[in-house]
Amino acid sequence: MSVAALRHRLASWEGAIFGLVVVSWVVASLTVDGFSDSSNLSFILIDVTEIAIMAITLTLVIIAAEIDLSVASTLGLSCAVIGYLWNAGWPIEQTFVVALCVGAVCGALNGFLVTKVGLPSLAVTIGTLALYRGLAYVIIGDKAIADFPPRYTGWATETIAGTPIPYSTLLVAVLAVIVGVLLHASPVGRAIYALGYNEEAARFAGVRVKRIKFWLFVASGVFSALAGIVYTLRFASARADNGQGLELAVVAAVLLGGVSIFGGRGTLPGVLAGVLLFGILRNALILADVSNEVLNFVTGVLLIISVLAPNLAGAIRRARSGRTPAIQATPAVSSANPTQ
Amino acid sequence: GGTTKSDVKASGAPASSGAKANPNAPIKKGLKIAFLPKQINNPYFTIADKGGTDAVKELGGTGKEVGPSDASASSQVSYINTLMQQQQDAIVISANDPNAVAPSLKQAMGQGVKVVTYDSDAAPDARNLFINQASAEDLGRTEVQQIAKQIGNKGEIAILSATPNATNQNTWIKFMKDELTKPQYSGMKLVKVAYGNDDDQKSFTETQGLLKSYPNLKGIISPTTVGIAAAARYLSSSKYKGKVKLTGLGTPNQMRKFVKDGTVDAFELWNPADLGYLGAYAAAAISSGQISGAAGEKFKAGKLGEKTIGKNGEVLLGPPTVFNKDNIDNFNF
Amino acid sequence: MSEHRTPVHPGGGHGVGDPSTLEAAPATTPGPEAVPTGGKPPARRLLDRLTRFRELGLVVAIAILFGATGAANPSFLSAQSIRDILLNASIITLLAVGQAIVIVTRNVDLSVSSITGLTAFGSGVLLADHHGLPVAVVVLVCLAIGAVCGAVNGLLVAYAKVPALVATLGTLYVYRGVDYAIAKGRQVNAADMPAGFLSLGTKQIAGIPVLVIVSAVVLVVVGWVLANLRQGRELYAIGSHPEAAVLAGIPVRRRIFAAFIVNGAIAGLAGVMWAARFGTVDATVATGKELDVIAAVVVGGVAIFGGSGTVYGAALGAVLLSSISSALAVLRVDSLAQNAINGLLLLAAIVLDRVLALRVNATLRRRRFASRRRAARGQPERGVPRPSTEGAKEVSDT
Amino acid sequence: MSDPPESTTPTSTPTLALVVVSKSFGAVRALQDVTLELYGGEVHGLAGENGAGKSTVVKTFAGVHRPDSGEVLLDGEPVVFHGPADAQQAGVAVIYQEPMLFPDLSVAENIFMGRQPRGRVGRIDRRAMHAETADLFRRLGIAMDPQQPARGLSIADQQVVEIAKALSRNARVLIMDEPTAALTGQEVARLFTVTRTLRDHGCAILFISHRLEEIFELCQTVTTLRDGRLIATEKVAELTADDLVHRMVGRELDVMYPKQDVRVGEVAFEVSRLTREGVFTDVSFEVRRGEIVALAGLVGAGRSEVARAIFGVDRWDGGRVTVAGRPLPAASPTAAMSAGIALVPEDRRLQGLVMELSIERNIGLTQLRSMRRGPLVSRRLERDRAKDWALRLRLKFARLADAVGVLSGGNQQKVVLAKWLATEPSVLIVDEPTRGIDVGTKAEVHRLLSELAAEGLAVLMISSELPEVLGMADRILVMHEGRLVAEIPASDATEEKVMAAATGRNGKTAAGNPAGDPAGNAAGNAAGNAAGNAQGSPGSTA
Ligand SMILES: Nc1ncnc2c1ncn2[C@@H]1O[C@H](COP(=O)(O)OP(=O)(O)OP(=O)(O)O)[C@@H](O)[C@H]1O
Ligand SMILES: Nc1ncnc2c1ncn2[C@@H]1O[C@H](COP(=O)(O)OP(=O)(O)OP(=O)(O)O)[C@@H](O)[C@H]1O
Ligand SMILES: [Mg+2]
Ligand SMILES: [Mg+2]
Repeated sequence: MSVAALRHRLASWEGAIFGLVVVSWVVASLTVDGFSDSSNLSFILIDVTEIAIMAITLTLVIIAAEIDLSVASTLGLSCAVIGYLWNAGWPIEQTFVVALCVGAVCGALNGFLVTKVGLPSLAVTIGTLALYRGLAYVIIGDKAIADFPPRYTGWATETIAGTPIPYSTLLVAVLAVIVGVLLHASPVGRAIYALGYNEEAARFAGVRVKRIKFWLFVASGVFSALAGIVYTLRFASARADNGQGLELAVVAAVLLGGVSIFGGRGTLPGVLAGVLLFGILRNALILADVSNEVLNFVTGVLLIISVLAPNLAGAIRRARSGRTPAIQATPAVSSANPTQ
Repeated sequence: GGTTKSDVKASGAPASSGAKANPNAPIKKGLKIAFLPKQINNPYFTIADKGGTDAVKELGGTGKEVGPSDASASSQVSYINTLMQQQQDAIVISANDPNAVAPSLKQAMGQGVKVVTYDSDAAPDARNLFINQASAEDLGRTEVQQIAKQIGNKGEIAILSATPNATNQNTWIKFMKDELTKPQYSGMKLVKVAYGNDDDQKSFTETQGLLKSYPNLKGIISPTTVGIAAAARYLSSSKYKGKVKLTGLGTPNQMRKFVKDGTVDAFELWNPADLGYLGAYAAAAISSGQISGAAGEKFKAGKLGEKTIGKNGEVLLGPPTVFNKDNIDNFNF
Repeated sequence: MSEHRTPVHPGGGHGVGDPSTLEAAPATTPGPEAVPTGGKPPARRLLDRLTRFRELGLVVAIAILFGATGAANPSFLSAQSIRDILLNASIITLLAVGQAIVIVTRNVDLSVSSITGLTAFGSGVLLADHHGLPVAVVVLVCLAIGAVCGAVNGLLVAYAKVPALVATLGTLYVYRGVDYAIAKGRQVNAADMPAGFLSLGTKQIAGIPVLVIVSAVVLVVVGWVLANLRQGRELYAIGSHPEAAVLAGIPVRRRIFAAFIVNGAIAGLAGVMWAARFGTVDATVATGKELDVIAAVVVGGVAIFGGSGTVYGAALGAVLLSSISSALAVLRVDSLAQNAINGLLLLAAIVLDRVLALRVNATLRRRRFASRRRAARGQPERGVPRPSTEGAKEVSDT
Repeated sequence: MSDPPESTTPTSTPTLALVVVSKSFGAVRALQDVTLELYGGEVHGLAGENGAGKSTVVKTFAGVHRPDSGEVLLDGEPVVFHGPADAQQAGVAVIYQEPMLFPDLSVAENIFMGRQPRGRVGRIDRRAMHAETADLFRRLGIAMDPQQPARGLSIADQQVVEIAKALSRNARVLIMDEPTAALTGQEVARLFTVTRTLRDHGCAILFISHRLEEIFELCQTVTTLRDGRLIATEKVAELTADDLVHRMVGRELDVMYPKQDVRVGEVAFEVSRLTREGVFTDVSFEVRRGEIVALAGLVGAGRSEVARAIFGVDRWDGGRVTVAGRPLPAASPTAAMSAGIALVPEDRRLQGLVMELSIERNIGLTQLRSMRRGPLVSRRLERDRAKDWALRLRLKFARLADAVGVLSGGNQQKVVLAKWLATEPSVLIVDEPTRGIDVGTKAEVHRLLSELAAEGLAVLMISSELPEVLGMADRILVMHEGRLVAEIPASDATEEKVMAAATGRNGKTAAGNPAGDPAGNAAGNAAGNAAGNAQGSPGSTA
């Protein structure tokens, strides 16, 4: 990579967020008791597992200029299905398979409504957010199913022998590598970026826009269901309200990672760094006995800064070089109105 | 093939601290005891935890309240982990989900942290003691008795609960239903259990719905402080005021207005500050080795006197107080 | 040419003559049918009706809902019940109206629920701790708090160019954090508030609850402004094509800023109303309501990508959604299934809306095709290929 | 007709002027020390190759850009326009190169946005607004309903609305950036008449066009830019077309229509009875290898739609398409691409390019599969191919990693061509391939098409420019109202014949326009007039 490109990379938000991860790690280690323990590292990593899993596919969905707010409800539905079937005496492995299938169906319904019926994904997934959560209640009602096999719950909470790395982080890493390569180096990834910026032009270039989007939603559903499996095992409890309200945290993590809400821009490593930053701050603040409201506050401020900082940096750079364009020199942003 | 449920044996016995208890051991100085409510900024828990931290201060230790702002099991787990990391001596917790917090609580116990649950229990093997605010059976039955008295043992009643999977609520409701099977209540009929999700507005709307869909409704039991306040508010401004009776669990400050204006005759509650207070004393006792958590052991609980550990490691706070027009001004919480 | 036109530039004297001189153009005068401005052709009228049907559809849906529920349980249609339903809807309607203003500009405000929570608690504390404070003052203070919160959003979005979804997701957390920090676990109960204030939540004028009247007034005022003032139409222009709006000389940033402020102030008002209605307020008031509000706006036919839709639609959407909840409670639907049914109906509403929109589009296409044909016949000179000229040949021969 | 240019006497101070203005975008120096003065009562032409900086001049006048150095003078006084609103306040009306309408609003609101006539309490008087719009349209001879939404208007209609908008402002300065690019003869003629009237009333006008004959016809003075630098400002009357081209390009020009004679091979693709309801009906033709077939017709005849259907972005309702003997499935661009079809679409901003992506990514987008190494995209291959084509098409760019959006219009069009030529298609469909392209590049594109045909490519060219059609095609197909009405071999094609068919005066005309229909006759007359106008104008005879 050339020096200019490197500097460019660093000036970007992804660069900044990696920097922030390091800085917050160092600061927390120095100032917060017990932060730098290896067991604490495991806690941080385990704590963000579900968010990370859902964020991986949500990144792709947002880069494709769509959004999926139903992820947390799909997670809940997946938990409910596992709980119901497990309670009914099914083998645990089969309940996982069914849960993943249910996740796929949830994603497919989102995908169908968005790509075939042509509804805006924000509206659709607000609707399915209520629907999938509601179905979870219909399935297991007010029950809380427990007594999952310790072998599996162990995997969800334990670390790889001799390291502070939890098994669940290994899972996240494997998924991230697969999806990351898909996004950043495969033809489909190229297509996702292109259609995120300009769907029409991508279609005219032979990209199967609808098909790709449909499968992205399916993937998002499957990953959310997977997060549901991890959630069920980690808390050894399957309830209809598992993961309620988590959707905004996942969206926040993805945006924090530098993905543009308008599509087309963002990287997976950036998002993972965003998730990690989220986890570190949360953990350090709790350890330091900072109250929860401050935590929310900090999350919100960080989210705003994540977009504000690059904007301001750009403005300052421009001001320093003495040029102040009356209007930001936006290179002819495609003005196509995405609605019909 | 695969692992099925029958392969997994549930272990129900409460965890015992193993070591032999020494009833005469002094309370250790400088104990670190943390209170982990279901949700912070919840007035009920704020009062309970205040009672708890005051007790810890009395005992010469340091107490604090930490917790999530959303009542979810998953965020409680991160707090358990950090409390373990901070090497607290004891955690006094009200579990959002008895099973979900169990693995981390066990892990904490494995590191020597004592775990006392209050208000809402965790899986018995994941804690040393449970401070029971009132026996579920007592509560469930007395609520039915209360409403029966107010409506003259006749008519339709409904229950306005919190969330569908709140453990304590569901146990109470179970006992209420059981109580209703007794012959003296043959004139009463439980028509519906509604859920207000411990959300003020939802509870309010649910109350409206109840009154509309059951025009002959005579009474409502709301065993949740949020629910009873919302229901009282609706009743007080509607034509049903005084005609449809309401009872349940509420705090005097919340309900004072409605008791005085005649919307509510009587309701009951234990004193949440005492609940926290007892939790703190129990935690201190077990951390100091005075008790091990076995049934029959006794410990001193400050102003509450001596308490005995019952079966399953439960310590009972005592019977709930019934509040009515005559006594409500004596309470301020 | 017309007395309505305001001069575009101050030095009117420099202006180029009246464009009526354009008549000098040696135009073949177009046939009368070529300029369809007079009586509307039937296709047009049908189209108008269909377009208006977007809102009409909601009215019909609401009517069906009431009819069906009322048939199953007549008490649903009693005066008390209708009043309750309208009261329940009034706050979410108010929020939907504010949200629609923002969504029309191709932005969104997720932080409304936190603003409402903040002012609900704020007004509760003010009234509980300062007895004798006039209610009007409290309302003004809350409007101001809401406007300030809205202004922060507006600054971030309009001036700092932070995408609205990101900025307001951030402030959703921030405002809620502030709310928690102020409340410190405190709950303000009905008993702490003056009866005069609480009676706002129950008082009726001519049988209509005061809160409903407040919402209706806000709705009508905002609706009128959006439809009839330049500033209002400019919001639509901005949402329809932001860059073109800049080039058209619209003060885009100022307008977006203003839209957020108004929405913030409305959310602030909603907070006061919340406190008056429910009497019990703590820091968690209205948590999670933002998605309900957006759902209402979308069901109400406001395009999520801006540029089209009305606040009346948004209000009807809010009424529909909250009546669904009330109806489900009355219909004795299993509590556990209510959530799912709610979601299903929400989806059904947007799918239906989409289908109707497609119908309208199809009519539009047919009409345009027809009128193009008509134009092509009536005005044959449109679209004649460009003839070559000497100049071009010169070049080509070089 | 109009007054001869000499009769107008420009005033002594320029109404609006740029004085030694420079403007850079990053490394690109779009303008360097450019001075340009617009006088009341004069139409000032601006000529230059793609990327010469013409639109940048326009945007500087319009207040969109602020100069890095130098100043803008209004009536001789320096002014700073902080935004388009300031410029509009000062009486400057601008027609931008790309139409900028609000799709959700009515045509009338588009025209009057921000200036709607108002009644009491500031309420917009819709009645007056619609009446004024109708009035305006009548004067411009446009048949359009003021209340119809702008969404779905063709590019030509959008341009017409833009023109109406600018004229409605009663501006002192009118700036038009390629207003005629999408227009047809008669519309251009009307625009010119109106422009001259404005000029005679003292308006200062800047006019940009790649069609030099238009500059000769309309302008009194012309300024030439090359690479952001001012080359000359001269009286049009003292200039020949050759002179102007020479100033723009800086070298002698290639032949404009370098059509080579090639041996026509077997049928490359065949369309039979293709129908899309309400759009086109029963279209059948074939194109052979090595052949360039032009598809001519009026705007709205349905040519683009036929192309889109063949390529699969639109669905067809009946008929079939065969490529090299094999039938093509409907509505699948992917299938069309693997069958060897390429489509250069008509709207490059919306359909041709992803403006925010880099040049190399855009060029590579069509060949994602063939650029794989293993399952992944090879960056090396991507870059090499992009570089090859950029050089071959003489693309003007700083770095291949730059976003396409910063390129000038003509260079963007080259990127679109590159991305499709890189797929090595056997059938190339080009829809208005030279719209908004300067003469030099146009000749290059023509040369390229002709070379490709010589190599055996089958080319279907949709064009609204008759000279291009006549100069390049082996065969000319003419569409009228969604039907194919004529096929004319190049050997006996004339403008008159093509126009006759396009306006429906052909013997084979589709039903619905029987012989003797007065409209049909009028069409013929109008077309004749238009041609006469253009040819008879003084500027174009050099
Ligand atoms: N916003 C921008 N950001 C970066 N570069 C720009 C921008 N606008 C224009 N340029 C560059 O400035 C140069 C001049 O562009 P301009 O659009 O003025 O050319 P033009 O003469 O209008 O060309 P055309 O005839 O193709 O429209 C080009 O090299 C272009 O790439
Ligand atoms: N049914 C329709 N409704 C609305 N607009 C239409 C319709 N059909 C075509 N148009 C518009 O009219 C324009 C011209 O139509 P079309 O593309 O079929 O004609 P064309 O012969 O290709 O003309 P051009 O010379 O512009 O390429 C299209 O770009 C499209 O935007
Ligand atoms: Mg240009
Ligand atoms: Mg076309």
